[in-house]
Amino acid sequence: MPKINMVQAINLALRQEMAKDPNVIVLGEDVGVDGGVFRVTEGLHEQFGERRVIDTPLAESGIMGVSIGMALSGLKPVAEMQFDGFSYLMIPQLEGNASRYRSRSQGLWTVPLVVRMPYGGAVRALEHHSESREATYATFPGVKVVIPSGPRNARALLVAAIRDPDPVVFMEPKRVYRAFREDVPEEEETMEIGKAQVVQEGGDLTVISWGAMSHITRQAIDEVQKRRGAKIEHIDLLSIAPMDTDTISNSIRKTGRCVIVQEAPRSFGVSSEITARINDNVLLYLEAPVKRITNYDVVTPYFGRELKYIPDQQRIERGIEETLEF
Amino acid sequence: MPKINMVQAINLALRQEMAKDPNVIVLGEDVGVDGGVFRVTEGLHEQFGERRVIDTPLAESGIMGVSIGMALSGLKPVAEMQFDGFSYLMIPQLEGNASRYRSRSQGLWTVPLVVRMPYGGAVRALEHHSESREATYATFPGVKVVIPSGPRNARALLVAAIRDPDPVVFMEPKRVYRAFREDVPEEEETMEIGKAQVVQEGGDLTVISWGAMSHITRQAIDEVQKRRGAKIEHIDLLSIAPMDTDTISNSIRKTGRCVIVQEAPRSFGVSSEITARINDNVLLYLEAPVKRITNYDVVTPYFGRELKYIPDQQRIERGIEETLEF
Amino acid sequence: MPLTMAGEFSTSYLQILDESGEVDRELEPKLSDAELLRFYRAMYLSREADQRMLKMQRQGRIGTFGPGTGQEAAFCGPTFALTDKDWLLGSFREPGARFMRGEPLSTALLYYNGYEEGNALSPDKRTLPIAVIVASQTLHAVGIAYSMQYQGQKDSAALVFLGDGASSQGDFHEALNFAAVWQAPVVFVVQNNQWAISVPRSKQTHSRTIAQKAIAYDMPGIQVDGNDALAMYQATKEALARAHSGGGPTLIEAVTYRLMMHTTADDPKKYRTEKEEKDWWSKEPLVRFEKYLRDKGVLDDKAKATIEAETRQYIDEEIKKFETRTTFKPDASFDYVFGTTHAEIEKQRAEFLATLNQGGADA
Amino acid sequence: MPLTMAGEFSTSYLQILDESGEVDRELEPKLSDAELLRFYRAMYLSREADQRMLKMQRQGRIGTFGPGTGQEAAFCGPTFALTDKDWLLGSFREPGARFMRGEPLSTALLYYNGYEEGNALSPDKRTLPIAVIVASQTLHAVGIAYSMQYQGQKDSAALVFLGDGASSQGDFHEALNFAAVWQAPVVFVVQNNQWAISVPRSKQTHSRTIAQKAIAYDMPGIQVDGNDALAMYQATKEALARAHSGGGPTLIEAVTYRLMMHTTADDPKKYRTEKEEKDWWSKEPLVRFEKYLRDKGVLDDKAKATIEAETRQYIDEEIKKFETRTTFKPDASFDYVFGTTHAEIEKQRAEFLATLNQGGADA
Ligand SMILES: Cc1ncc(C[n+]2csc(CCOP(=O)(O)OP(=O)(O)O)c2C)c(N)n1
Ligand SMILES: Cc1ncc(C[n+]2csc(CCOP(=O)(O)OP(=O)(O)O)c2C)c(N)n1
Ligand SMILES: [Mg+2]
Ligand SMILES: [Mg+2]
Repeated sequence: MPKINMVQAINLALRQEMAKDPNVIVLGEDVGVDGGVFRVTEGLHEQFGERRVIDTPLAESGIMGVSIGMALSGLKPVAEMQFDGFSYLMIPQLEGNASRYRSRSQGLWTVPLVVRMPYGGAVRALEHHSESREATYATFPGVKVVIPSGPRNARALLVAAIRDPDPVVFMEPKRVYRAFREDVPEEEETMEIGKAQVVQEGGDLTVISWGAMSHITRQAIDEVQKRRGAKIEHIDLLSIAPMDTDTISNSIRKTGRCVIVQEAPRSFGVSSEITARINDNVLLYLEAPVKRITNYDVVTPYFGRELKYIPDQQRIERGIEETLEF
Repeated sequence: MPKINMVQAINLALRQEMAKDPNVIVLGEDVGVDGGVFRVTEGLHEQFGERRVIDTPLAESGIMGVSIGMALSGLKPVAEMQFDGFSYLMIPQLEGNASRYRSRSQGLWTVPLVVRMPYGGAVRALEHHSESREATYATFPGVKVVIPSGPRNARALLVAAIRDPDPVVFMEPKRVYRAFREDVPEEEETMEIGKAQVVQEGGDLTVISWGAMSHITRQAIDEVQKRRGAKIEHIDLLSIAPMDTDTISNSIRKTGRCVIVQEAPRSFGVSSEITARINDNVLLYLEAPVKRITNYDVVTPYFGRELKYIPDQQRIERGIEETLEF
Repeated sequence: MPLTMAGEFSTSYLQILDESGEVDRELEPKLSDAELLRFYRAMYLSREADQRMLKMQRQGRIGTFGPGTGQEAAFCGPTFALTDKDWLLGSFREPGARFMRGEPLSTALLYYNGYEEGNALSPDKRTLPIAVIVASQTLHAVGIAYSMQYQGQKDSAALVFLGDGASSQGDFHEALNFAAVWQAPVVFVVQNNQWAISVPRSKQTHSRTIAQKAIAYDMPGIQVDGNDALAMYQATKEALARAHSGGGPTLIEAVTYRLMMHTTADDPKKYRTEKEEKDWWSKEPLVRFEKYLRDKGVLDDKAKATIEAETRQYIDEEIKKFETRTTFKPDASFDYVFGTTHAEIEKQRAEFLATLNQGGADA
Repeated sequence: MPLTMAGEFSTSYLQILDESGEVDRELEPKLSDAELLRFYRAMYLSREADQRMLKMQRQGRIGTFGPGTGQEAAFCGPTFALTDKDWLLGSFREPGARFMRGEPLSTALLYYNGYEEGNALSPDKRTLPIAVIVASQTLHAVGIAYSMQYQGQKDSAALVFLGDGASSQGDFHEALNFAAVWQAPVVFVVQNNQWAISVPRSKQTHSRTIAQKAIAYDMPGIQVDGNDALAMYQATKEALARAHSGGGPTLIEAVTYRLMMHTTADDPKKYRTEKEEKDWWSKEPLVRFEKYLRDKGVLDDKAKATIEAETRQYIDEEIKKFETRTTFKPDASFDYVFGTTHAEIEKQRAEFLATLNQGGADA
């Protein structure tokens, strides 16, 4: 199996799905000739032509709106938002139409599309290029929100998203794009949307993370395990909506302790939702409050300060240790 | 004190603030000659003229964008979104600009504006006129989200919102608009944004509600108290963001039991955030899991079905009793 | 070259059947008697359905709706020009157009009574459900048009209706721009009925015509008498022919008037004069079309009476069908959140059903 | 009236100083020698600052930025026409314009080094911070223009820059529409530099000119040689005069070219030819303006050398200032979420500061 990074893995998923299904279409700003500002769609334009890999005008609501029309009429658009910071322009079309057509028409009309976007911070970018707003998208029923954490699950989840019958917001942690490589098989591989992955089993404490936080969390866990000999279970959430409550509940039943690592501000984020579900389902198993290691409720600072705000390995280690000791 | 309904109370707040401060400007679709589709701005056009009460073109992003410009240059715009279902069109301007100018410029530039909108269900309306998406707005740091529950607090909070230095999303539960009357003083009255109100004290259990749910929750509490003689504390949240954690925590410390009533779908809503804050601050005081009485994670049904989905008095009573008995 | 010309443009206006019902012979479209009658019936049904629905709304038998009265030519004309290979997208003020595409009145009534089951037109009819968010549907039309182009369905174009108010939305601009760049087979029909609820056309946009907005995209644009059924048909026919032959999109402005309230929740007395309404009643589309048909010998009193009776009968039957419907599955909303099954949704469904059984939530 | 004319429109093109530096005497604006030199210096500083910032970016001393090289006339010309009662709003490709409005280079460098402290221009300068979300600022300009009108500040208009790509956004349409309906004193300057990152003008919109988009709003629109400093100045001057005297908004299209990369993260070789770039280098704005000044006797080798030296010195000093700055308050983000104090934010601030002290988060 070749070792590739997340950019290459996503490219592989797109290339293979496009080769397989002529209805799969890629569109967005600079996705064609340029191959995308992060080079995620590189080579697709040459291979599949400009009818299938479309450099659109600069209008995110437009991109989403035409994608909905394409999806309603038999195509499978994979739209790119150049950055999640500009993706809010498509919320009205997502909320108002993509998420509703199935329910509106009792299943007669559906909108199978994927909207990919790089998201998250720590890449020394300009304003609007560093937020982590997965929770905003998760407030819309009828929308699936998927976040891979590494090359292999990015490839498998994107294939699943393209084949999924519903609109999927696919958020790619840009900090991970070229951060590390993994073995990714050439042969088809998919993962089920709506399922979390237990990346490591353990009985003493559960750590839940997603996106760019998963890699760093993994390192923090290794460190604490080495230091303390504790057995820590690590869950990579992967699907924000629908969320896999059962995997979380089962883990808490076993460990009784939970740490959640979230790149986004603390309030109204995914960690709030996970905590609420733990309350609803397994509160009585808890031996300590759920520990939420998060960013703060501030407007995302420019890059000069941002690393001070995003959870880092030390904060995660400390959070795990405090919760083990509670 | 005259007894007036919420529509009249909001109108009173607007009228008095406009009379007091010539920089206060009202704008939106049909807010002028027509007096608003709910008659909230009735009479303002006649009294203050078309330069201060502006019938805008039909474009929500436009309304928000020009309001930001007005706020940046000394005016105090109070913009109306005709329904929250169309308000998502202004999210890009709210998220990208209104919420950020203060932080972006380290306080040099600020955007003091109010964006009012009717929201919520149970009024037999067409699609897009029944959602309860306060949590979506609460995911944006820098934005205040305020929800009154009755005529008196609507008036007082709107006055506070107009005088507030920050962008305030003011969500008016349209089900309450004409549902009941309250004594509302002619004289100025304001309430602090960011504070919840303990509308009734009690030691056995805490119930938290906001918006249209508060009235119905109040009735459920009365019923359960009558039936059981329990003493129930009722908190009306009023501010969704920033949220008043302390009032909630203090109450839980006292009661150890909590029920939250939420009109919105269960996941990624305000009740998740409250539950998470209870976890963070007062988990060890809990004698039962927090009970969340909510809508479900479905696309808001058309009005033929919607009443089956929104929490009603019976569900709330049952939830309170189960939590008392836990 | 100091101050020179960078471009010259013009916008034209089409009328075939004037206010008094006189036809321009040169421009008159060639339609058979049967076609003309079908056309007339469609407009007549739309008008009659409005009247009956208005009564039903006042009696609480259906919820809010927006009547199309006065605009029958503007929405039936373009629809009459479509084939069933073309797509139709609308907003909420084209009742007759939806009937022409095969939607039974009973289904429309279900929609206005708060049931998603009222959006039941099969996708093979190529007619999308009502779009409430104004202008949002214009982009869907462009996407569909792209699909047709991509799939080589040369006979298929997308026609999309919107209002003058909707033309202020950013989505409308983005749709026109995408359509022009892609030369997509799509026809935009703006029903300029002079009002967006209480906001008059003059406060909506500063341009003399809405048709001239096409110039911003170097797209053909034409202003049409929207109360002239023949002109609306003809303008659309030409736009569709262009679209089908690879000639790209067209913008049509239908100059018409909303003769009734915005919706049943609205009171036009608050913002416009009865005189204005009366003036426009004198230009309304049905009378004029009827005169044309009578002049042409296609319609006489007897034929008219038959149409009236048949229409009434159809409406009666459909209302009966609507009112004797069986009840609907309460938990349908759980079926259609996603196309896949998820544990959390199913858990909530069980909770919902249990609550219903406990007698909560007006079971 | 069957097929008649509903409107005729045209768009004109202005050039005063042609590619070879020849001036049209009739159209030549009356500027004093001192003014002309100030104008030239502004353009020259912008060009030089780009060069130095590029080096700094490559050395990791600042982050990503988008050079303005080649467009100096397009953004300095309009800015030169403003008074300090007018407002300026831009996107991110008008460095020289911001300097003209009083922004020190050291401040700009702070911005590009990831500090909000780089947006430090005092509001009384009436120049807004850089707007990254393309076209979003066009609506703010209209709101500000409305304020000026409302407050009776007759000498104040708002000028807003955007790119050709930004013209595809819905917000641009909404801004033009609001501005025209309100006859607001605002001037829209589209810097049509032929590219939006890798997307050429021809894929961005189908219209021959961007200026003609004004027709959609019955607004004056003009296409200008955007590499001609005099024409850009003059066109803006006239638009401002109209705005100041209640004549409403204007759309100006500046036909120019982005001679360098989109931003330092971009590689134009991927999508355009070096020949195209070379062709546009031959039309660039500084050379031609310099020739005009020399022909006019306003500039000679000695004066040029002085400008060069002074500019270099200014840039050196500003870079030094930037690099010897004191460090910034780490918890500033907590100060500026809201203008009021809230318990939860303060609690989190305490947690943040405690974490910093524990040595977490690259303290
Ligand atoms: C985006 C959006 N904003 C607001 C509304 C509320 N609304 C419904 S119809 C309407 C007026 C529409 O005017 P126009 O487009 O001219 O269509 P008409 O009603 O005249 O047919 C408004 C404001 C809406 N449906 N969508
Ligand atoms: C709404 C939005 N979408 C995407 C981007 C990312 N982006 C930054 S600049 C740019 C191209 C802008 O082109 P144009 O408006 O022509 O300005 P130019 O860069 O040529 O000066 C893009 C796509 C953005 N800043 N804002
Ligand atoms: Mg209208
Ligand atoms: Mg450009």
